[in-house]
Amino acid sequence: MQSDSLIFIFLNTVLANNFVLAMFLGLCPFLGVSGKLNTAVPMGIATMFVMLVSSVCAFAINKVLVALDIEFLRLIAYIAIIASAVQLVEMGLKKYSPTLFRSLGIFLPLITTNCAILGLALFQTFKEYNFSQSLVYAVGAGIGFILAITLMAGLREKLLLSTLPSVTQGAALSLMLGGLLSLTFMGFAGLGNL
Amino acid sequence: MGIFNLFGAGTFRHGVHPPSHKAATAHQPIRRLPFPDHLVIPLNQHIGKPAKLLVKKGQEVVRGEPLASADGFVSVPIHAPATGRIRDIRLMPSARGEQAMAIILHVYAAATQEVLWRNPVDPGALDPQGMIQAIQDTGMVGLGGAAFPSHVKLSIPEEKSVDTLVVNGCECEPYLSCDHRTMLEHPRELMRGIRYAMQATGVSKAIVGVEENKMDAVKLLREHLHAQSDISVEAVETKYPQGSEKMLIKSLMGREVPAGGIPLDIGVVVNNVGTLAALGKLLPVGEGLTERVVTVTGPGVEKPGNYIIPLGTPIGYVLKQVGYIGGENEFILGGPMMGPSVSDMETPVTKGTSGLLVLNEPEIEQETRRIWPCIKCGRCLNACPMHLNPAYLGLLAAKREYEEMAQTYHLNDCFECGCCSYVCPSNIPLVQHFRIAKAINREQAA
Amino acid sequence: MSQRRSDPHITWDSFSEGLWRNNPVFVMLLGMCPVLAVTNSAMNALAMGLATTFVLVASGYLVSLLSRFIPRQVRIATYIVIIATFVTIIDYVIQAISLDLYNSLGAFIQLIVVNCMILGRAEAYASKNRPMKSVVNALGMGAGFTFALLCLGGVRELLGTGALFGFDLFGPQFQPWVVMVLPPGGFLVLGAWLLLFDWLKQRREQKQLAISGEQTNAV
Amino acid sequence: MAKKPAIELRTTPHIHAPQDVIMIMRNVVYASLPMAAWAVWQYGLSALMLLLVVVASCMLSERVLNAKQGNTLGDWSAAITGILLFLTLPPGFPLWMGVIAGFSAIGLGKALFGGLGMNVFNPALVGRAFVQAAFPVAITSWTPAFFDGRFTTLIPSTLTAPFMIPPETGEWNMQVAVDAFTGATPLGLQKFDAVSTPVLDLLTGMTAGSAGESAALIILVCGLYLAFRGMLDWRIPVAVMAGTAITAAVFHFIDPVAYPDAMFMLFSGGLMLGAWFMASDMVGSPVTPAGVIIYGLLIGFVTVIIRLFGGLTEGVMYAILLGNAVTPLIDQVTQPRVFGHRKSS
Amino acid sequence: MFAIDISNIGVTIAFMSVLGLVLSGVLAIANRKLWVYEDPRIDEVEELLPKTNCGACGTAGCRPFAEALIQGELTPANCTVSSSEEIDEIAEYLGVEAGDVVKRVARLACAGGAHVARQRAHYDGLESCRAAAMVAGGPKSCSWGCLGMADCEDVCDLDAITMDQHGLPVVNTAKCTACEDCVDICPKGLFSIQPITHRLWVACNNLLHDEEAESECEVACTGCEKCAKDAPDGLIEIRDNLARIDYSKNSLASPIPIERCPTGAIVWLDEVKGMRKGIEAKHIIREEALPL
Amino acid sequence: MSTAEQQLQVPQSPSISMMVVLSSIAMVSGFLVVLVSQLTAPIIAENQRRAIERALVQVIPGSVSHEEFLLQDGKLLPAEDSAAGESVYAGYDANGELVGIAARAAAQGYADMIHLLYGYDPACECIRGIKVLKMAETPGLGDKIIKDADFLANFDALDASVDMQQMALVNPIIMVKHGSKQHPWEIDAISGATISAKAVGKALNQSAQALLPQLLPLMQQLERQEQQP
Ligand SMILES: Cc1cc2nc3c(=O)[nH]c(=O)nc-3n(C[C@H](O)[C@H](O)[C@H](O)COP(=O)(O)O)c2cc1C
Ligand SMILES: Cc1cc2nc3c(=O)[nH]c(=O)nc-3n(C[C@H](O)[C@H](O)[C@H](O)COP(=O)(O)O)c2cc1C
Ligand SMILES: Cc1cc2nc3c(=O)[nH]c(=O)nc-3n(C[C@H](O)[C@H](O)[C@H](O)COP(=O)(O)O)c2cc1C
Ligand SMILES: Cc1cc2nc3c(=O)[nH]c(=O)nc-3n(C[C@H](O)[C@H](O)[C@H](O)CO)c2cc1C
Ligand code: SF4
Ligand code: SF4
Ligand code: SF4
Ligand code: SF4
Ligand code: FES
Repeated sequence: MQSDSLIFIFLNTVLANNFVLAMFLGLCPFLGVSGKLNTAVPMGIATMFVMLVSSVCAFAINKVLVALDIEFLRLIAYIAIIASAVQLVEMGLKKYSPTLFRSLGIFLPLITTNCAILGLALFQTFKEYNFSQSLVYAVGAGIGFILAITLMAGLREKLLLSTLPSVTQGAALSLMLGGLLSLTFMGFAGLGNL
Repeated sequence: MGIFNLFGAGTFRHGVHPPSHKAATAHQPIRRLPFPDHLVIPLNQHIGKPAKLLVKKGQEVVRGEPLASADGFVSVPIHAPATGRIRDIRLMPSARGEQAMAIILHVYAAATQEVLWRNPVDPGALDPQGMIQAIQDTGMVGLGGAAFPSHVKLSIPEEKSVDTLVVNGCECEPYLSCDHRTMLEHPRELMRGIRYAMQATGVSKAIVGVEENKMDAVKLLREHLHAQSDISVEAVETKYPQGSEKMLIKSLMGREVPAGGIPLDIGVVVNNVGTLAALGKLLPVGEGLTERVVTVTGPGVEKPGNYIIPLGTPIGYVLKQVGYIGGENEFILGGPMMGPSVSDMETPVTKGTSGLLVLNEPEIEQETRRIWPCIKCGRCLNACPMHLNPAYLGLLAAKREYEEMAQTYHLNDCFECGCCSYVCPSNIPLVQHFRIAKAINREQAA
Repeated sequence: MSQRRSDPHITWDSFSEGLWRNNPVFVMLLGMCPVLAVTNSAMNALAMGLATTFVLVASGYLVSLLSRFIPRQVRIATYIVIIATFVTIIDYVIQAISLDLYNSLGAFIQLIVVNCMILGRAEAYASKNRPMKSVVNALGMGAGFTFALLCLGGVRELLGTGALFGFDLFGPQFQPWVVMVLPPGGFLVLGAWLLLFDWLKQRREQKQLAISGEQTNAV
Repeated sequence: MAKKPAIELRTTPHIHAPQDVIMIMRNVVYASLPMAAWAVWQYGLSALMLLLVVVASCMLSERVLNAKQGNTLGDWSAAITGILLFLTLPPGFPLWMGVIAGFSAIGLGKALFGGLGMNVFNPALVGRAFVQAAFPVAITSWTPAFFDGRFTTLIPSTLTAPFMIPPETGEWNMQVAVDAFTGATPLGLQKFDAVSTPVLDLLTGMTAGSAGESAALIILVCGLYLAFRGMLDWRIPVAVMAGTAITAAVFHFIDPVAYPDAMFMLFSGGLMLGAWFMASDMVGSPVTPAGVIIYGLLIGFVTVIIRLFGGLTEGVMYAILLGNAVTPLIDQVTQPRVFGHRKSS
Repeated sequence: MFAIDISNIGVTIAFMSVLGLVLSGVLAIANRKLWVYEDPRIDEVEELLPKTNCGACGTAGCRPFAEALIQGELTPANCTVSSSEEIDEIAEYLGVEAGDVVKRVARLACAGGAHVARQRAHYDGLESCRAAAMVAGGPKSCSWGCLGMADCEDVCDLDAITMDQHGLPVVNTAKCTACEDCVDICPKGLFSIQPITHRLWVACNNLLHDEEAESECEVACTGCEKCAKDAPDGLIEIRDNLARIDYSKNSLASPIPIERCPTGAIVWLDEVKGMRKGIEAKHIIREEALPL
Repeated sequence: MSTAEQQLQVPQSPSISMMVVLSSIAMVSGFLVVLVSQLTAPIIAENQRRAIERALVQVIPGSVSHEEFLLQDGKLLPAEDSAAGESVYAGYDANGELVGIAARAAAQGYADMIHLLYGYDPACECIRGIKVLKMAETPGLGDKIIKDADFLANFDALDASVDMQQMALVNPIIMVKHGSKQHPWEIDAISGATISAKAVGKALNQSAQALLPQLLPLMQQLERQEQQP
């Protein structure tokens, strides 16, 4: 499989190089909002949505920056524009679709200041993806994030019913679970190489 | 007819196959136990409002005389099981645990079996309304164990229509054989009772469901039917809890009682064979329910068998009569799957008592096993006849998440059959958890 | 915003808060991504810690200085621009210092922008306190962050390669535990540190309970 | 203790099915012993030592880490973890790494979550996944079976000094191997060299591989014993095998040259062991009747995908761990339809 | 070498100012066009939060957390990032309710520990009073008494209840907040919430009388009426063989009625010395459980 | 609440001050960034040059100086023009003689792309050395492609001769199992890191197949260019 083919990019970002479990991006929501499935899943979906938005924004802005020969402003431009775009989407949602806002919108501010979004924008630029590759990359990263946070939430919900030792509650347990999930996802390493 | 009937005996999905242990009693004729010197007659032997007291301390009563009258529609009268004098009316331990009001009747040594008080009716001449009243006057309740007033069950509200009477002769509980013996020894009364019930409800069809391990009863009952009878006798698979009304209806007719509903909702009325046989016997002569057939059995009993026992007889007296082997014992009222165990020898036999089971040391030792954490083996899910998820219910119960149990996991559909606990390799007392959960939910709602 | 009532004086606590009591990594669990991503060697951890500290201090100072002039609606945007500026600066500086270091830190230098800790501190502390106090606090936070990164990086490098800061400690025959420098290692080592701290805390609490326990039974 | 009062009060039901946790676990130990014995017969003294060390490490870790719950060794589950973990390791695995594997299996996989029944991942596989990630070279160093003098000499890597790199076994392999031992597992041969191994060899263990994975026939017999005694849920291994076979068959149909057939997939690598003894660990598998089927099929599917398209030759372990991770979700979406309800809500 | 490229600087500055203008412009317009009413307190509370949006509180960020605080679903302490002073500040803003006038605590109406109350049977099953109570009322002879399996200790989130060596719960009045959890859980209904000033107390709930009661438990209330006779008018009444105190007349209460109680079922709860029994009360020194 | 009321409640945000503040801060930070970037640019470029230099010395044995060219549509251009194209480096010995050329190659490895630089010796028509520029392979396993001496020995003289039609290599560079190398165009894989090793081979083969046939006719240009300064 060609390493720049869309299907490879997709599988690779979902499984082998999962943003959360292999690349360490977006850990704050992964650890923080994975306590319950009914918050984790909307959170994942909202993240994927923001990823798409920021992927498109970043792609456009990068063209401008390169044209003006001011690539060193990339970071500032990306983050400022992504943050504003998300804030705009949030306000729009709040106004025009309160129900959607209640289920997804509340996660938006949390997502803006999260590495996965900016990381996605930066990596797609470093890897010099074209527009469709960038989109697939964003979708893959988003689905990978949903996968990771949903699995985590499922496990944590199940563990709510266990009698955990007193020291393994809270953050330590989440991290250990994250470690074991990450160990599991190592099985996908190199998927699509041969 | 459910599709299951295409393949041999009807059945339902899931359930368990505990060893039956019925051989010790199933082949012995029913015998009668003498009166004890005193009877303990609780006022609430049935589901519903306790009966209203009619007698006073010190009063003399004769066998069959009403001691208490029905207090409203969902209530039944209580008749004196023997001739004697009211010694006291006081709190006594009940099978359920709390102390309950009971009449202590001192039985005269000369008391005989003859029933001295009756109120005969002509069943043929009664309209359904009159029939219901007559049934209530007998004090009849479900003898299958729930002790629900039979007349309530048999009175069909205007807006409902019923097409089938299911007669429950399954007796799926291990050890018990009173229904089996009743079918074998009183088929005529049973048939008569079925007729009365059909008359009261107006149904056109009756099915007697009997487990396959009682084919002799099936054969005998079929002999009492004409070729084109509207009553049929069907064998169903031997499996616990086949006798539960929901399962039996599913097995015989393929219908499912809706959650939270009763058989009436799908046009069925279910009665136990013992109930109808007793009805067939009592109704024409106008007698009250004063005694019942009880299977007294278990490894702790010397002379296991089925006995006719006057209601109110303390179990201590019963055991003395049948002779029991001492040591460490467990006394169970009813079968081993659903019957409560009791600790007070004064606990009386009541209308709902179908058995008295005495387990002794070896069985107790064997059953007293360490409780392990749930290993998620899923056996309970594959046993639960209601298709619940006892594993998660149990885990939630341990965390006191009672509300979630009811809301997400349908706790209230559990009828406490005990299949889940029976199969659980971790010996988790699931049913006990569920009872607590239900009780607390009820209290919270109240 | 009338509730701004923090003590204007700089105290030891304004510095030490971040070191231990409110350690951004071990206690507040902030900025987890760089914490786990770059700590596969002690050197990376140190560099990352210092870079973050720089951004923390510089942006803290500026935010504290400017916060009075910034309207509420554009506050976050402004803070982000300020932070991003310093991050870009440190990014170029590291490239100028050592390309190897730059390459091993990857994009995570740039991702300092989104480290929740920096924005959080800007909002929660710098915007409410005097510039110098913010700087002291930011230094403390930065030191705590760096310390935590070193705790992780040290263990991971030591077990994962048998070396510390690149110095071979166990000889050439040492079998490295590759998992430690892989992603799961990051999660597991931080988890293990937290377990250790929780365990120590519980032991301490139990001891205290044992001391005060005698009086509790009086009705 | 005071003498027990003569009257006993217990709750319903007063009788129980005969199988309890200890009995089930004990039988799993019995069933896994033939496999362990076969591994020892194949690989000799080294395998025996590894078996003992891994089991001891698991039991010791269990005793120490679960001390709060009292002595939990009596439930045998730690012993099972040890034996199964041993069966997944290469026979010449250094003993010190075996100790680490056992410790991480119980520590990370079980005690962390509160002991028996509480864990979410299969402990033995957590142990193996940990050492696989920690010592990827040692865990893929295979040695030939049935080499001469296996009961008197040790595989050179077995006695590696603690924390040190094990010696290369390549040369030693050449010396002892009766016929040209390639040092590659059937899956490795298939994947990297497109050489396929006859199914008969797979069935009888005449191939390289982990200590216990290489004799599919013995595994099958032991697994069937447990299934017939009702000690394991037969639907899980059947579903795993079905998932594997179907997926493999589809790919084989698409391109018979590039992708091996279903038989090879079923009997190579750790699939049999995984399906019968590891996927079937009820603690990490769904409880619902529909759930176990989905779980099994998923494991089979992922195994084949990793084997065919992944960077690794073998995927059973990761597939089962993934299955464990997905279990809570499967459980949630496959709640049975409760009797008398129209549809599950 | 360090040549400065002026045009590049120009482009940069132009770009940045355009960026700044556009962003702030868009935000300003959006702020007008897309504005939706919200509880102003949310802003105020959010202002007090660290705004790290880290999600550690379990909500999706600081603003949802603020909303949850205002709705009372969560407490300020759920934010692990805020310092304790910050948490206090938020709590103060939200207005925590004023403390009770008279402290109320949970009291137990039974003193029948294993050393004085008889067991009728051996119970084997779930270690829980609720569970045991459902099996023929439990193994204890007295159908009203404490089963001692610590459901109350278990549900008390504040650790205010501990079981003593005879299997009776002891309430730590300092910790008890009168949350009624123990009242709700006890299957025998033995707990009630009482003002701490209620010091005269019947520590029994048994409705049997005389020897019947005493045969079940050495500290049972036998309904002998001595306390009722010694007490001021109407303070104590015997109903269904059990002494009942009328706390509406609490001002009349004194330790006098306990003095002649033969079993010590009625007690005086001293602030310092704890539970005190009368001089006539049988002195029980047994430590181990009563035999069957 | 009616729309009119809602309108009333819209806060009068200080739009002008918002814009002024944000853009002036943006301007200032833009200025800072551009300054730093311009100040560090030469240092960074120097760092990069030195890194490449070091790599080139390794992959073109015997070279002391280097020149960068861009290969575009079959033409060689000097590197200064920032036009797009493939970078090719020419290495010269002390006498200014061309001793080898170097180019980049990349392929997907176990974890991520492996980027490497390889040196081609026109004299022996073989690859003389490789240097991994960037990779994320597993330490201790995948990084054998850097450390394993046996593996690196493959590249002492790896045959890469171009066929007559100057269309492709005579023998594609292929990977064989460890210990079974027989021909000079084969690479002996690393056992335990087959995937990483294979990626190296794949990268070399792809790049050499594409580049060398184009480059060989232009060999003269490389030499001539050197003699000018
Ligand atoms: C509160 C209550 C109300 C009931 N109402 C009716 C009723 O109106 N008609 C009826 O036929 N059965 C009624 N039943 C009886 C049930 O359908 C059922 O037969 C009884 O609970 C005993 O069931 P079991 O013996 O299967 O446990 C009622 C039961 C209860 C507990
Ligand atoms: C688990 C379970 C098992 C039961 N088994 C029997 C049984 O074996 N025989 C029987 O007559 N009733 C059995 N019942 C009671 C029936 O559901 C039903 O209430 C009864 O047949 C109604 O008849 P009755 O009102 O005349 O007693 C069982 C109930 C439950 C919940
Ligand atoms: C944690 C881990 C890391 C791995 N890293 C690499 C790697 O960096 N490069 C590689 O080629 N294979 C890597 N592998 C793959 C295995 O070693 C694989 O079996 C091997 O590449 C192919 O087997 P063989 O070379 O022994 O035939 C890794 C495996 C694991 C479990
Ligand atoms: C059928 C069966 C399979 C088992 N498989 C495993 C296994 O693969 N790994 C393991 O650690 N324990 C296994 N166990 C033992 C036990 O269930 C396991 O240690 C639990 O996960 C501990 O909570 C198995 C037990 C049974 C009954
Ligand atoms: S007791 Fe309840 S949950 Fe258990 S098997 Fe019976 S119906 Fe199902
Ligand atoms: S049978 Fe017992 S151990 Fe098995 S799943 Fe059900 S509750 Fe858990
Ligand atoms: S007071 Fe009630 S809940 Fe507490 S131990 Fe006694 S019986 Fe149990
Ligand atoms: S008699 Fe009174 S004090 Fe004794 S156990 Fe019963 S309720 Fe408690
Ligand atoms: S640091 Fe990465 S999401 Fe917070």
